[in-house]
Amino acid sequence: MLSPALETSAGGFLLVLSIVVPVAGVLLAFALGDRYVRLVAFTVVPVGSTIAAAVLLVLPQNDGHLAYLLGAWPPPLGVALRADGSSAVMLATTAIVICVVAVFAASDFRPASGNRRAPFAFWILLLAIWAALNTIFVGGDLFTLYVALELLTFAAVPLVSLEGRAETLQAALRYLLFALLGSILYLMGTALFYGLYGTLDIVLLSHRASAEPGALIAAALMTTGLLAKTALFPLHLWLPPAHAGAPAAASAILSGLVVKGSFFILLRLWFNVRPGMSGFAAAQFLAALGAGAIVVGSIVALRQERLKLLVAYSTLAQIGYLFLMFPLAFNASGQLESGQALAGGLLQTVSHATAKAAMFLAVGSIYAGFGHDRVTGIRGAARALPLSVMTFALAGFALMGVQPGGAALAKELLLQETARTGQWWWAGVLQVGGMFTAAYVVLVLAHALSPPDQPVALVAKPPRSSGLAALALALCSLLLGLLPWEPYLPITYAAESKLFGVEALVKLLVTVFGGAALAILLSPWPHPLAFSAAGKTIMHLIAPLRRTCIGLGSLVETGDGVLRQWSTASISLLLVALLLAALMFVAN
Amino acid sequence: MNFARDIMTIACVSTGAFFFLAGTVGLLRFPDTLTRLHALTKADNLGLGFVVLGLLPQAGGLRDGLKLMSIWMFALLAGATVSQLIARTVRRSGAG
Amino acid sequence: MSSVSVFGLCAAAAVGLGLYGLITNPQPLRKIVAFNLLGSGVFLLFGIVGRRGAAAGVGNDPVPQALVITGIVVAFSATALAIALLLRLFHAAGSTTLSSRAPTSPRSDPSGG
Amino acid sequence: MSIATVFEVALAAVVLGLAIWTIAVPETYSATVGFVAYGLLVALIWVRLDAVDVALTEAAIGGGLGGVVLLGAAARLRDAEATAAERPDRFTRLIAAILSASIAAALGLAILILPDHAPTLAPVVAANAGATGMANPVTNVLMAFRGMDTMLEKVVLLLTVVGVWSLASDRAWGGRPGPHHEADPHGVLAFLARLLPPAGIVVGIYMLWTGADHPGGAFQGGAVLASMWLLAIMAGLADTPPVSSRWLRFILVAGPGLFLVVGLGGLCFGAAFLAYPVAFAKPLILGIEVAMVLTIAATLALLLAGAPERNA
Repeated sequence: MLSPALETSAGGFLLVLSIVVPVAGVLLAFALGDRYVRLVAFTVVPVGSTIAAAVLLVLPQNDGHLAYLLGAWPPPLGVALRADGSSAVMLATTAIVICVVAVFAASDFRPASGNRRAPFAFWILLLAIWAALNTIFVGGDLFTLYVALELLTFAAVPLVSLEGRAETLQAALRYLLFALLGSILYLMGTALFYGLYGTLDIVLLSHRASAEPGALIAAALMTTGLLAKTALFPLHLWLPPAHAGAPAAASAILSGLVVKGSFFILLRLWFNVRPGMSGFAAAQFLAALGAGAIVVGSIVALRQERLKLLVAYSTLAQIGYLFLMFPLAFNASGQLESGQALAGGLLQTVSHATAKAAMFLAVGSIYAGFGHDRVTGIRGAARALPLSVMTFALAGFALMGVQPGGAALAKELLLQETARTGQWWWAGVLQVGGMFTAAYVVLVLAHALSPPDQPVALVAKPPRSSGLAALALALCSLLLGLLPWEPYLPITYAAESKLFGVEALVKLLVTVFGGAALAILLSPWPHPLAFSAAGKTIMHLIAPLRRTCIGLGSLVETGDGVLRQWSTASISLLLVALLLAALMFVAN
Repeated sequence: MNFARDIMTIACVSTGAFFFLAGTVGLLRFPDTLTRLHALTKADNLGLGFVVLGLLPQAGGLRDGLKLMSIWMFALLAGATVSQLIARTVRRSGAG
Repeated sequence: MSSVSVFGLCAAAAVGLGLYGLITNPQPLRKIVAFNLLGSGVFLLFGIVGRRGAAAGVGNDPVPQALVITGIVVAFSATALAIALLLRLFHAAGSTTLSSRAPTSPRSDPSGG
Repeated sequence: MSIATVFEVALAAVVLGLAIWTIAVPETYSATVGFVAYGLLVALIWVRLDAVDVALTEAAIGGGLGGVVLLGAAARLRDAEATAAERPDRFTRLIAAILSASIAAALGLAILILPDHAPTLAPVVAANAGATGMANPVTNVLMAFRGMDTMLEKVVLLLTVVGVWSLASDRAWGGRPGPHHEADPHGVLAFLARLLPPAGIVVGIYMLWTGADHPGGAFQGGAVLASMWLLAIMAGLADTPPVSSRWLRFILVAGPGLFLVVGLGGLCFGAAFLAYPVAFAKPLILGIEVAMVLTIAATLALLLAGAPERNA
């Protein structure tokens, strides 16, 4: 919950600093010029991280709330910054990911003569993304959040096309246009909210807003706009090419952090602005889209030959996972409650942010080492690039829900909520989602661990510091379940204690074996298993089944291709908006 | 006195509007670029001139009057330059 | 009908037209124009909301006006960035199509550009 | 129906007609021309809505400079029109039309059923105008009450410059943006470019200055200054500076930079971040606006010029 108080709290200035420091970094880096951008970035990163840590420390002492009135003007006239437990967690996550990516990118984006353009853009955009995300996490006003959202988009788009190849330019343009469509829908809702209630302050709106038709239309439009920016299936046309086309460090930021920005605003909108008016049906709809994302994203991921695209599609699936918590968060009186389900969703977000960033970094190193990133061509990677493969493995384990990862804890929390609310079907989706994640992790590892036909000759050796940074991030994701979350998120010990035990181990084994089976059945590439005698027999036995599954997979891939056409995607966007509005009307 | 001012305003602005109408009809109906340009600049110069002249009696003071006059002057200047440029392009490309 | 209703419906219609253009026009440049149309419709919404809130001797609530001014500048930035991307894409690829063929194919040139 | 309503209905009809033309006309160039005309008429609607500040911004930036960007691109992309012809089939267009119309209808409905007692912040803004010493309520909102949005939006502008520049080829990095304009030094354009800028600069500064108490301000003034600079560049009298130029970089960060410094001053010595001490509020805000008008002018002009293309 956000602080209801309309006054600055002690320590509130930290919220200002969390925005101002990266902004100052952007301005300074731009003014000082190409040679000093990296230096500025490396000065700002520790300062910004200290501020995030300070927010974490100060927040529990203030009953879990921080607030700051900008210009000392109270809302609705002025703009307030507010932080609650979820803001603090996201601030810290962002700081960690940015730190790691900065270390990873230090050598790739070293300003050198003849190569100044990319470093100049990269470091400034990195800092700008940080500023935008922090503004999103602590912004208390819907229009300030809009400006921050645009800042985020304008910083993210040039990262996609940093390499200047035609296909990345195309990906960047698609991303920009679709994101603009999303933000315009968001802005429409903002206008209606102001017209209805005369304020855009989140806390004031939560007191004033009621389920009248205008507010429902506004909410539907804003939700849809944010879904487009978060790339929830079927509004994902821009994500795979954009995330796969960017340089590794940029992909890590785009996949790990940028999509979480619009998702966080969505949480604010649903849980803080209007907890009572969303309606159960609309939440089910969102979760259904999420389930669609898990199935389609995972199946298409398994069919990708390029690792980067595989990881990008896995992001698509994981975004779907984030939406499963919406129907689980309703309490008995039909209100969205900022309780355990929300905590599970946020934990899922944090876990994905760290794990997926680490994964993209690992894939980037593999790409740099092999000179390509074809799944079928990375045999022997485990011996040639042990650090990167280990990073990929650990990040993958964290994602699929291996203890004590954040995803495991999140899954446990959400499963408890499905039991509490009696929505067993989402429990099934949660389990299947874990299995699909296991599938593409196992697939990649099987290829990377199998011995090469001929000795691997690396094109380039990625610097050790980069590899270690990525590994640290993966480890961080895998240890999230051990952290003390109580001061920030409503998580009970009951969930944590269930993490270890025979039951949990059985669940894990089911997930991994299920994943392996899915990988064998759905991946069209020659399987490494097939080269041993026993493997050949097994493959022979299941050949007809595998053919059917692969046929099904190619059908899904074709469908995905249709959905990713511009006109289909934008029609889906309007359809989602109208459906959401209709569902909300029915509920109220 | 007020009445006389209003009469002048109505007369001048109406005349200005007529020139705009004529210019627009010319722009749409004339056969080639140069004659269209001719119609357009007439409308700009005379039509806007009359409108400004008509508004002058309604201006609050000398400052507002000067602002109105300078708007007309700038429009004249820009219009003259642009039509020169267009005409030259037309002559060079021989599209006549 | 009051001026608020007239311009309100006008704004809604501009939004509809902009959406239609954004979806159906094949050229990216036309999409950008349509986006601008859409944006101006949304800004007009703010203007209508502000006009309804005229009070205290001010003909239009200054807060939505300020939001729109910010919004117009952001929309202009978006247009400029999109156009720059488009021109660069045309320069690099010789066409400006947005259809998705390229991304799923394996890359032929591993060194990048 | 009063005569004012007749005028408003006619204005709305013409605006909609232009909007339809802009979407439906086959040639891209005509569409952009239609959009510029549309933008100017929308500015008239803003005047009718009694929002002159917005009208100026819309005319200067929305329809004006935005139109110039689109027109320039349309001219450069004329050859590309044929290559991108993948027009969706009739069925898709029909669905798109139905859905767009539904969204428009929902929006129109939402506007028509807004509450009779419209909420407003106008009285609060007016009551607090004394804190800044400026009479233009919009400037007060932009610079004081919602100063954070304005500062972040300046960063958005700067990032757009970074984004546009990042599209340069590695070879052209550090060079001058945009194509070089050769014009007859004795031609009519050069004549205009010598005659107009002095007056234009005065107008731009006037718009900034008058923005404290009357409609106007840094955006509108900045747009006028930017167009004067562009005029000189197009006439060949000036050239875009190389992107590595130190003073250019300085001007581009001056506006948000000063905003940030003043804001931090408020954090350290005053009431809050972005709070102005009452005694110095007006000079401080005007100081920020002067820096901002330079930044806005340079940014807008550079965004129009595009990515670096030529070596300095």
